[in-house]
Amino acid sequence: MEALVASAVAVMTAVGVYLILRRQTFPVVLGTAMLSYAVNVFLFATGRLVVNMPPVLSDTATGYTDPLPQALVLTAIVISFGMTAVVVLMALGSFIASGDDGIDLGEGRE
Amino acid sequence: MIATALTFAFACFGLALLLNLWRVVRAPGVSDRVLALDTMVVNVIALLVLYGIQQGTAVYFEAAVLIAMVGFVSTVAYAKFMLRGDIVE
Amino acid sequence: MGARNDRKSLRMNLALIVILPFLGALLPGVLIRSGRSAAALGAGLATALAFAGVLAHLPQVLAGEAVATRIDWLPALGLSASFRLDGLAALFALLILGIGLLILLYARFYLARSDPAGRFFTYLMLFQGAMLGIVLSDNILLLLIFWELTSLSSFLLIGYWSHKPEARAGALMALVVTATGGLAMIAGMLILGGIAGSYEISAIVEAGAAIRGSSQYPLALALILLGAFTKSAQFPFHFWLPRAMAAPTPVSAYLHSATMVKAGVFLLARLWPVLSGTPEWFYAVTTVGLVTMLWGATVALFRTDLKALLAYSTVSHLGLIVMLLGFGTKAAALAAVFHIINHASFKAALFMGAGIIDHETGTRDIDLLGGLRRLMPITFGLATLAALSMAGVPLLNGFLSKEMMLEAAAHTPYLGNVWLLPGLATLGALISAGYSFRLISLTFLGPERNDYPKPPHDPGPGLWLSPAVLVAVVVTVGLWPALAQPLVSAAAAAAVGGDLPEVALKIWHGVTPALAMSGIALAGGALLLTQQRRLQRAGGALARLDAGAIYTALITTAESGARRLSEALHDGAMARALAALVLVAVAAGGWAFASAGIGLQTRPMLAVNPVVGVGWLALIVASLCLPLFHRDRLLALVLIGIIGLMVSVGFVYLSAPDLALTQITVEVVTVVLMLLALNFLPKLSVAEPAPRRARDAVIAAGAGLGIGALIYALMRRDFAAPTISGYHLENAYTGGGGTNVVNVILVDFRGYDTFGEIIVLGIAALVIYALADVLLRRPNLRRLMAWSPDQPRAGDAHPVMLVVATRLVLPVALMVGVYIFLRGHNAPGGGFVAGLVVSIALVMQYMASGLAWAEARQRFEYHSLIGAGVLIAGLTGLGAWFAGRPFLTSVFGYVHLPPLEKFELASAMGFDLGVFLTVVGAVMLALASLSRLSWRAMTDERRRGEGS
Amino acid sequence: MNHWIIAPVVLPALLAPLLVLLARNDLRAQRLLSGAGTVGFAVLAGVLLVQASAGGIGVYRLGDWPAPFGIVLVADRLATLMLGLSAALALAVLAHVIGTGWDARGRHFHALFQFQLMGLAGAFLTGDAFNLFVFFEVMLIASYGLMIHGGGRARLRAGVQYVVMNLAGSVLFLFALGTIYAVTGTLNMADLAVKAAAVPASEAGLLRVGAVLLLLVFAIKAALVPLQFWLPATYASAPGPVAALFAILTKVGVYAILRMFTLGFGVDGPAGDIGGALLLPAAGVTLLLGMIGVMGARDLGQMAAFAVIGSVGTLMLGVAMFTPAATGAALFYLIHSTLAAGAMFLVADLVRGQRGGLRLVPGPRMANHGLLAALFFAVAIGVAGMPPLPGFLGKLLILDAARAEPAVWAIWAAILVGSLLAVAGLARAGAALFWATSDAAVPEPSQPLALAGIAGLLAALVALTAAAGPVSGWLNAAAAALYAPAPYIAAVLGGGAP
Amino acid sequence: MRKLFPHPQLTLLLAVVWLLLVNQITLGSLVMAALLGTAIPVLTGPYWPDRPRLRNLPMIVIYLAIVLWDIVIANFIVARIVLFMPNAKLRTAWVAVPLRLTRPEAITVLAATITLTPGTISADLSADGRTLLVHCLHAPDPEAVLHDIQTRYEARLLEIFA
Amino acid sequence: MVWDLLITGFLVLAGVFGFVGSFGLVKLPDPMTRLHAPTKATTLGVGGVLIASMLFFATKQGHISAHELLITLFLFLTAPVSAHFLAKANLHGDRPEGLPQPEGSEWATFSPGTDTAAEALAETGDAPPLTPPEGRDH
Ligand code: NA
Ligand code: NA
Repeated sequence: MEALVASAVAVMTAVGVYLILRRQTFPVVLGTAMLSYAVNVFLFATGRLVVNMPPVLSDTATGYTDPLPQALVLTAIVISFGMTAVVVLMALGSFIASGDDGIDLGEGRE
Repeated sequence: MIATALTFAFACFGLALLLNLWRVVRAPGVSDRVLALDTMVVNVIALLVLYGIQQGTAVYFEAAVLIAMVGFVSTVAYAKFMLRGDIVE
Repeated sequence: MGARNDRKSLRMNLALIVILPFLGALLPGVLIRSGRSAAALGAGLATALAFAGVLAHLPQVLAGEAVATRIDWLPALGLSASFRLDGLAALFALLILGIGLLILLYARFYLARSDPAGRFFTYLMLFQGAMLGIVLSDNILLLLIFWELTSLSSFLLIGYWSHKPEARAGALMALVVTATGGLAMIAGMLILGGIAGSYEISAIVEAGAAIRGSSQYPLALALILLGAFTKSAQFPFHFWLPRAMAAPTPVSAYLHSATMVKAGVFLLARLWPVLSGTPEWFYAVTTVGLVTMLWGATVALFRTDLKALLAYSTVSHLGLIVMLLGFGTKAAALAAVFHIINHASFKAALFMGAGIIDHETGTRDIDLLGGLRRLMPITFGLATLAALSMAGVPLLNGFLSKEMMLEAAAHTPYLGNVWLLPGLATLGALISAGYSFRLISLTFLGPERNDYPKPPHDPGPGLWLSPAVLVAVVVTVGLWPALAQPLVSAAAAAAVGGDLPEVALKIWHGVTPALAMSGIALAGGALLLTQQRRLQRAGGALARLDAGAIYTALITTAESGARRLSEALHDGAMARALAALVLVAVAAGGWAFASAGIGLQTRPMLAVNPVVGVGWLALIVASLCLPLFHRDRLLALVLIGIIGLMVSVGFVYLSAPDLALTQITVEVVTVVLMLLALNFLPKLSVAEPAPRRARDAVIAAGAGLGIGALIYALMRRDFAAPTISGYHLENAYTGGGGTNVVNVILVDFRGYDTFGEIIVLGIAALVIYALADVLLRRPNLRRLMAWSPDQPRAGDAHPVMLVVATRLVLPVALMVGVYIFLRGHNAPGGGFVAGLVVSIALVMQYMASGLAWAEARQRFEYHSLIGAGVLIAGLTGLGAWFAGRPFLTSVFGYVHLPPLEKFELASAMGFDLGVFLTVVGAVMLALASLSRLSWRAMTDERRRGEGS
Repeated sequence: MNHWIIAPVVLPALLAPLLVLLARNDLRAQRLLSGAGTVGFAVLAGVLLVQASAGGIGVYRLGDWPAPFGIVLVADRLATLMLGLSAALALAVLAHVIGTGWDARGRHFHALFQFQLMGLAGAFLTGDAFNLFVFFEVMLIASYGLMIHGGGRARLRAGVQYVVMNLAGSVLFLFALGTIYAVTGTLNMADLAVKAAAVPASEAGLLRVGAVLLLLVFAIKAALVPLQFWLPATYASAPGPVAALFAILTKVGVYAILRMFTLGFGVDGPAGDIGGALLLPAAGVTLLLGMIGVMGARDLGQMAAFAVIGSVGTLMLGVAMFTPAATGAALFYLIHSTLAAGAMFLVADLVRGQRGGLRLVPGPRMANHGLLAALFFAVAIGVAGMPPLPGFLGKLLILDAARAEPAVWAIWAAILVGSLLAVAGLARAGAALFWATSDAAVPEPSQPLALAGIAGLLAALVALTAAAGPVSGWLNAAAAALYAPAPYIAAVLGGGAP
Repeated sequence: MRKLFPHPQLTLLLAVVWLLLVNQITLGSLVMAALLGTAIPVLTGPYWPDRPRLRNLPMIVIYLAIVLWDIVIANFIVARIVLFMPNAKLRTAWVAVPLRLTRPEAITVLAATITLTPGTISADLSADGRTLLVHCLHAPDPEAVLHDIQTRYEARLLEIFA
Repeated sequence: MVWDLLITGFLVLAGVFGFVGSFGLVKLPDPMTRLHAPTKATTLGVGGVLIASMLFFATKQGHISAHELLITLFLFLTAPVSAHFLAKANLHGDRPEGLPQPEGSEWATFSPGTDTAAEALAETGDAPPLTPPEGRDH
């Protein structure tokens, strides 16, 4: 399982990195979304992997997974959601204001 | 007996998921892929419920409920986008 | 007791003397509305006071005592405001202030009514203060500060007539050259201080032997000399000085006679006991001085602009002084000090004279002048006396110090040759006489002309008074050199650090080699004058040789090189910035890891079942499709949807239901947002060249491998120390009142994080709203209205089935939201997910029935929801203050109302309510803002009849 | 419990939603509330600064949970210094914003401004590594809003880059925090100090990876080469007063490096060498590249932005030595460079307001030309690190502290050459903007408040020069405390609150 | 009373949903169900401008039973086609169903029913809302499909949404 | 035992239909026909799983679980809507040959400016207002 998770994180990271290196805003935004998936899984996995031991206290539970990384990931998800929303709209704004959605600043700026 | 049936169901829905994946990779257009995603969502719900049965816990139901709701919304959103471009108008 | 104090109080504190010019700098600015005279008077008053202050200390100083004062400033550095007035300092201070007074007077009449006189006097006073600071500093760091200040204030002065391009260029050049030297000097001074263990000059002087013996001495010497030479316009850094002549004449007169350029000379004199006496010193300083003297004099011979001629002559005379200091003998040092006074007096007078001529005739070009002796007799008299002094004609002060120079040169072997220095020194004096005679001859002698740009006549006394005073000094000292003896001796004694050979200043020393050399020089000078024409033809090319041009080329190249480098690097290519980050992260991470290594893996792997494998495959395949298919943007979003789904399911499987709920709900809102934006954006990304894609793929693979390996290594081993989350599991129920530990961490243990997080969300919405608002204004609005869909649009904006279905879904979803909210503390869920669920239900209304319809039914303004949410969360946290507990301390309890079951009430729920409201407000505000854009874009479209 | 410590976070955090809730359509009310709030923020910062000066380390346990299990705030000298500096800058910026009417050019300026203050306060005061992330994000997202305030093509495009770069940084931040947590099992900085020191050799490699990634995150914020690419366009395109406020944002990166690498990882710990090894060369190159940018810039906005990079390089040279003396010197320079850069952007904004642009070409003579020229000259002196403003002293302090370094000559050369480039560039800019004017005059805007803001910053710089001795003594004590973290650790992890 | 219960049927539905969600029937959950069942319709009132009046409860039950049965059958039919019929033999067809139903809610229920039942999908509605477009997976006789839809479902819905 | 059989039966049936739904998605020849399989079979498949789950928890763990009903209801409510939309999307992409014409009208998808909800609802007196929401500026 660890290998699966690690390879998934690796692939998502690689895809995210590849996308943020594109030259238009939209794929870059997709790339940041991919990277946040990757990092969320990464952060989650730092609590080590456990199956069927959710961190919900009960008398019958045999053990619990580490709840702290989960809380951290939740915070991270929410924050990256806010950030994504902002960057999406900024990309749109940049497109509307400048007529193309390239991400480079290019020549001839005022 | 139930265990065997569970395994069978797992296998069926797992295969279904693979088929969906195939359709995602090889499809003539986006609408087919959206359909594949929509189907995937439903298959995943089934898998989650199966997993709940297997583990004897109901703790995964909320996830299933939300996935159902959310899968619908995104399918509609994709479709509306294909139709109108503007999903809120 | 009283008497002593009284006497002492008459003597001004040195720090106050230094501050006076700076205070004086404020006056002109304040007084300028009362006219030039008031401004000059204000400045003059401060100068005069400072002058008097120095004079008051003079008896003591001439007696060989030094006056000192010291205020600790930055002890950690060894920087103190230490001032010390010894003979050398007094000599310079009197020159600076005395000539300063004359310059102020002269400038008052020189400046035109249209010149901003307030600024002029302010700059001049700043400069004066900086100069005074240099000469009075007893701490080299303090000296450095004033040193840099002279560079800055002279920049302002030289560029005063800023409308002239040559003034701007000259100011920039002077600043850059002197600043270069200044910066080098900083390093040199730091080395000195390091060896001496103190930055106090007195301490450094004491450590002279140690310094000269240090291995760092040559470096320190080179750096300090660089500072001194640039400031004193020594070859090859002399080129800035002639260009600084673009300044108004009073400035030239001040900077280039008594002050700015003398700062370097002063420094050499100041550090003479520390640095001199070594072969390095001798050859470096003497050679540079000698070359400068000859080169400056030679160029001066060919200049036709009066001020340029004087400027090169200044260069030459500074070379002379520097050369004397380089000799390293006390006699030569004495000569140097004496020549400093003499040069200051005749050169200031000459500059002022040149200014008068320029002022009255409208030109400074000696080719256009001549024959002025009758038209401007006063000027003629003054300038001629000063110029003859410069030529070294007996009975004027220039002669005396030149004699001493020649005498010193005559006794100084150079490179083992006893004739070399005397010969070259005589040559220098000869040329000096030559250009001095030429100046007099071409300006004043010869026939009167009728083509002067302005009819020449002598100016009023306001202009000639100052040079007259200086010429009086020239003559007086020339005739009675003994009058200058005390000051010169005291100064020289201070410079050489102690006892001085008994050298009396007098006109007649008997028949000495120097006398012969002097005679040769004067005769040769006269001969040069007669050979004018021939000389000009031969030397024209030489005169055009200009280090300044090299400098200009250099600086232009540096500037354009800097621009090219900087712009090439910062050309706004995003990918470069990101690639740099990724590559550095991979490389640095690899280095950090490799430099320490890792132990064995300690945790066994979890088993995998086939269905999980399928999920993994789906995730991997969808991810890998993304780089392949991403150009079709809608498809990319669908793929992202699949990845998000699989990640959520993975979270469920790996015991993280809360994460799954959050991930899946956030995901759909994100997709909706992206679709809203994609409506406007191109639906297809541009294709990029294969090499670029391949390169990026390599970078991406590196990053993926790195991160994958890292997380794999982390997962396969245990914590090095017990994790703090054990405490959370133990105390969630007893201390936090909830069984869903993740939620208790979110709203309690780490509620503060969550507080920050909802604020992020709230801000995001505000930013989006504000941005949408900007986009809805001109000029963006015009573009927005001109936008039209880039793909064919189907009919049917609000299909019936969706409208009906979503209206049923809304209340049910709200119910689900409430349910998830309430159970969050004890089971997966909570305010955040609940907020998203409710938002999604509302979004469905927008999608089904449209913005207008949904907004018309909106009960609460989304802004208010955000505000209220953050406030509720914050105030819940603050509530704890009233119980004397920290922010966000929670309370909970179990309520039992008889017929009902026991239920829990926790303050954390109030906090979670805040979270809930913020989330709903933020998500909806963001979506509504985005939707509004397309609404505006489409109303126009509708008017045109719905596309096709 | 000393509630003063949380107050600088809570005040803007509650004021901002109030602004949104009650005053979002009333600019006057916004100004009043925002102004009062910022003054209040400054007062709170002052109180904390005074408290920290007494030498105590204030600890605030949020939610009343013991450290390291809950989140703690820690007010020591360094934190309160940064807080005070932020407050000083914020006051000047706000005066400028109100004085020039920048806040009327878009929505929600004041709410975003207050949130920005909240983010800064939170980042400086927190004693928890993950909470630092959260407040970085608060700070950043508010800065996104401020950065694109008023819109415009160049600003939006640069804004996208700014956001994307920081998103990448946030991802890296989480990778780093995850790694650190996975090794040490803690997030509390003081606890991390204890646990990192005890990390066995078998885990040291992983901890070092976490540390190095964290260093990169902070290096992005600080705009260290080669992570500086985002800064020039961002600062040059942001509204003037916002760029001025951003002068403190780069310093947050510097602060975080100091905090994490003196306390969190410990200079003697298994990850202790990382900061120095990587930072020193990077800082030198940053300094030179920044100043080369100053030398070559085509407009004043760019030039000011490159000057920020250059000053960060100088500052980082001081930090990278990781000795108490060098850190004290760096802190001195930090105060100076923050205020000077802020003032530079504010002056540039006034100039832009009248000239319409900042290209270094002859333009119309401005109405209050002389005054602006004088302000520019003063501020340029500050930015170039020339006397009498305190940058010169700061540089001398750093140069002096570098004596003990093996790379002393390289450090000296970098700083001195950098200064020369800055002087040359700034002088050229001043000459182009204020000396080479055409005669077309521009009507004079009445902006006394904006001028007061700049004057305030300059006054602060002058005061810093005058009080260099005591200030540097204070800073050296702050620096010394960083290298002797035992009291900090004891205050955080020890029993009750002090 | 109307203000408090703008939509009694919805109230009831929501109360049931709540009980399904909390998965228990206790006094507490009943109280909560009642509270929410009351509050949410009031809150969402504006989104329900026009409430369909459902009559004829027995007919609703019959209709549901028929549909449920048809769904099961539909699935067997579709399964057979998918698994065993070669694509070449597939006789797809489009059918335009003229509607007698006018209420949007009724049309929606009909369309949903058609989609869930044998081999048909309601693909579109005409612009005037009077014709439904149905796609048949395998319909050698499209007229029969039309007939089925009209008699089996639409007629009953007409009675329900009177 | 009976319960076990029943649960097993539901599970098997569910598995089969679940598979069929996705198989159809791959096998059927064009986008319109592909729509049929998942909307019916997969929905029923998941329904079967849910019923099995209800039975399982009721009989094995002794607590009546009604969550599943909720999910089932929801899926049955939404699946037709999704299918309807995707069908419209297919139509929009490429108008099929042999499409019948509605009497006196045009299919909404091909009819610019149409708002079937608005028109359908207009008869009941509540058309969505088509005025821009500018007035409600926040
Ligand atoms: Na959270
Ligand atoms: Na708490």
